[in-house]
Amino acid sequence: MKTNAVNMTEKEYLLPGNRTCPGCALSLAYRHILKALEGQVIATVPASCLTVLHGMYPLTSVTVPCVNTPFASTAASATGLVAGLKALGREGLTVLAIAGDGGTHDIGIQALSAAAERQNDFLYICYDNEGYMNTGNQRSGSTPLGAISGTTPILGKQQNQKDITAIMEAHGIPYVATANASYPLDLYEKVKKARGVRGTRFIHVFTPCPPGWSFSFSDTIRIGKLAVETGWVILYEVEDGAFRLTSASESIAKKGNLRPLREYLMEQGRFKNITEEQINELQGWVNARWKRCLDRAVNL
Amino acid sequence: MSRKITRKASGWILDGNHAAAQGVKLSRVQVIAAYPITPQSPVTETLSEFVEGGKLDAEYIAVESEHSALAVCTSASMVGARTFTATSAHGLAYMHEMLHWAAGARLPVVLACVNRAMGAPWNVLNDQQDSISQRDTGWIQIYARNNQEIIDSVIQAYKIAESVYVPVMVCYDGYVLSHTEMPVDVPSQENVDRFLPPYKPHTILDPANPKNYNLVTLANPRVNAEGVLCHGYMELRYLLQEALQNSRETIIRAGQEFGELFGRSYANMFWEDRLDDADIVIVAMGSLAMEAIVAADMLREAGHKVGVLGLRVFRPFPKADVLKALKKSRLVVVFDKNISYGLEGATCSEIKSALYGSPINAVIRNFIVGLGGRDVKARELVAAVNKSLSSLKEGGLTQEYPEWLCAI
Amino acid sequence: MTKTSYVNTRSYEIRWHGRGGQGAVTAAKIVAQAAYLEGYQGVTAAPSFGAERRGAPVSASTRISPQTIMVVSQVENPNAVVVLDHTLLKYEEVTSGLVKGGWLIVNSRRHPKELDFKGDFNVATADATRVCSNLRLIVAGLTVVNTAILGAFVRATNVVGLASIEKVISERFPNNTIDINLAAIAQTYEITKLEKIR
Amino acid sequence: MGTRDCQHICSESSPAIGEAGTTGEWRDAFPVIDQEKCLPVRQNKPSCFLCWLYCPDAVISRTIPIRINMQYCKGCGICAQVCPACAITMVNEEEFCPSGTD
Repeated sequence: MKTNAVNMTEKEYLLPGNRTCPGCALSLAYRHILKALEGQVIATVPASCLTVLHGMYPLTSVTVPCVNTPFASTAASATGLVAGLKALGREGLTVLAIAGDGGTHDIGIQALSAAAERQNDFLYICYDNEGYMNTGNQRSGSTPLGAISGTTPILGKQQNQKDITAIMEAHGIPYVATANASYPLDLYEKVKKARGVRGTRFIHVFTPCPPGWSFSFSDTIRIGKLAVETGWVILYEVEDGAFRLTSASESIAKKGNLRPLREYLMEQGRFKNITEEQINELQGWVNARWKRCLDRAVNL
Repeated sequence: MSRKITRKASGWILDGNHAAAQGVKLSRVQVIAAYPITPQSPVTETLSEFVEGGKLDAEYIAVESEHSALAVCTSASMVGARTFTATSAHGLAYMHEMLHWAAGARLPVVLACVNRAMGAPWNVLNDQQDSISQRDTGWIQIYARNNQEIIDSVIQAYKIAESVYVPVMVCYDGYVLSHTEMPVDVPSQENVDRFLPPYKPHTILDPANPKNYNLVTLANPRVNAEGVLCHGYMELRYLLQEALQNSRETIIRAGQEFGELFGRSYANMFWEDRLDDADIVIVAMGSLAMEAIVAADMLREAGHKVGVLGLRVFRPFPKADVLKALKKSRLVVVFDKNISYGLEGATCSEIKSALYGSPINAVIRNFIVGLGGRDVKARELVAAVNKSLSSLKEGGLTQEYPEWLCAI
Repeated sequence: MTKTSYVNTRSYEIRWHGRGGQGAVTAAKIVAQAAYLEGYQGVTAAPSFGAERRGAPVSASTRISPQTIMVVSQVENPNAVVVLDHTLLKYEEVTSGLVKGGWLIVNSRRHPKELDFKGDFNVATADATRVCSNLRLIVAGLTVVNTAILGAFVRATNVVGLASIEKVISERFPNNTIDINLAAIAQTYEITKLEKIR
Repeated sequence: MGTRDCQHICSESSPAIGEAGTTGEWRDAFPVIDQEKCLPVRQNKPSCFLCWLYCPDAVISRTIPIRINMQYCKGCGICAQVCPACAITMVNEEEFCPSGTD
């Protein structure tokens, strides 16, 4: 029976009154990730918004064990946790490495790539708000072309983001998926499935950021859905090489009602200086990637 | 809100980060590679705005980590470009390998360290553990007490670095200076151009005259193709130490020239406040050296003859100058915003080594203060000095371990 | 030349209290700029250090002095406390350390007497929120009162004049926001109610 | 008073509600539920509960009727935006406190 809002476990692992901004998609995503893992987890978190969500000593707003680690070493830290647990013969816990896009696409990619090549047995989740939001929104490897940030203040970013999920798939790991905080049930199912898989697993979770992207914090869910409806985010999973579109992306593929990317871009202040040329370039990129997904999907 | 900075006739009002960025712009830096980290990030943002707004003709590389930030700078400097990076705490620590490399390669990179506490655990506030932890990497270290000294030190850092071919770290307190606005006189571009000649690299990267840099270097000296006996590894390392030892003259001359051109002399390795008649000396570094002057006032009003030695250059450590300055002191109270774990504050050890073997028989007391942004008030400095005074008789010249101003 | 002692030329210290997004830090900086324009050699303005969250309490400080300011530690005994959001008054540290005879300036529609403060300091109030919402001075959904409250600050303390504050706003704010902010300051100045201790 | 009594030798945190203080004070508007429109209330059986699903701070109870923990609700307004029955509206804080209590 598919999980829904009514039958999903009541137990929460995120306590009220945490330090995230109002309308934070990370807070929403993390809530459902921990529910899907039933709290049977040791998390390792680098310097990031999630560190701030966890709170300030001597308090934390999260009821699972968590090991903070310097920015570049999330996957290495997770590897250490897995090795330690194995050495002590402790089983049944999922080691969850969870970092932002800066900590995954940029400073932490070396440690992540090595861990994936070693097939270290942990679940790595990248919550992607497309910029260094914890330090006030500087551009990252995931910031889109044309987006304003603290370090691309006037001209906007001149390069498009890297496709980290494709990079991770290229490591031949058993489970890779994309998810989106605006589709919590799809995220919940994917984390639950990933929990049962052995080896390195990677889930790329899209988490819109109200202050960073300049939209009002009541619109987080709407912006996240718009990203899928315009193809900026494609919800899929790749299990031992089999590519399957999921949730809204699957229904959009079947109905063929992808909406123009402009509708998504115009909702966000970070794109206020984006040029027509950049919009067209992004639309072309989205269309090409959407087509690749349609060709690969086994469930259409 | 685009910032039209108000400019009174003589000066602007800038926080430390903006002062540093202005210094980089005036120095006509050509390659900037930096990674965001609190509290440094406004420096990278301001420089990005200068570059994108056409106000600074430079390449801004948004690297993926601090380790790469310095790797970009060292190679750009090797090619002959004037380079800059800025970081704090864990960013500086992550650069550690490259800090050694840049100094060993004798590259005049200038780095702004916005001083911040080291983890674990996480703390984004100010102390000087980060730059002090890098004191053995072969970099010259200059500490600023206020935002005027930040912009002035960045400009002088290039003059110094490019004369002695040693990289320079300009350190200033995170938040206490980096995010605090105060009046700053911004020199004119013409005067800075007059002060700062173009960078002439000691390296040649030209296919017409191919040279290879920093290959494997054996323990013993080795003869080259022309029969000349060249250095072994140790000789190269000795030359780096020699360069740091000799850089004192360059630092003082640069400070003098700066004074002649801009009206603010830096012909010193530390700031002296009423040391001439002082028998009690407070030693501090960075913005704490300003607060210490207020403490000295309070102690003077209570009848003590107190002076302040505000350390400016921590590497090369000015032993001879310190010796001269402390010759009349009977009590030296050293406040460290760092701790060399297992021993004492780093400044205290350097002061003791400076006095060793000299006729000065001063009692030395070391207080660890202000770690992780713990506020340090002038009256607390006064209390520490008074406590040291009362322990003069039975305390002995030094104590085994420093005292901490904290709530343990 | 006798060395100026920094002990008795204690600078005039202001502590600002607001919530993230209300512009308390900008207000602190504007007063520092204005004082500098009026010839004070020593000015500093600093935010409270740490992560700011929209709606969460934040504070900032300004120091003004005839000499260069040497004190870098945090403000402990402010001469004036400016409160941009009256709901913060319940926090004890908002008024803690306010010197005898100092000024507490609060953005509130109630008369100082109704706030019944048991401290030996003067109280001034002005409904800057209403002034700003009438002027549609809204940024990202929040009524921004940081310039308006400066009207009440000047009216109560007179440490800096309206003219220099207006000069800073005209030089530093984007053109299309200058007039609305100047109006907010002037209107708030007029409606400020002062209650001096007897 | 020394802090040694906490016995920690490293930064060891324990879970607590309200780590960031009463975040309810951050909001400038708060959610009000119209019980006539709320589906679980109207059908008097567990259904919908999207507001519970989408709340980033887990301050909405999955009960009939729904209760919101006002001490910690940050007033983001997501529940109002996702409610299919438009049963939740955001009300400005100012209007909420009666003229007397400032």
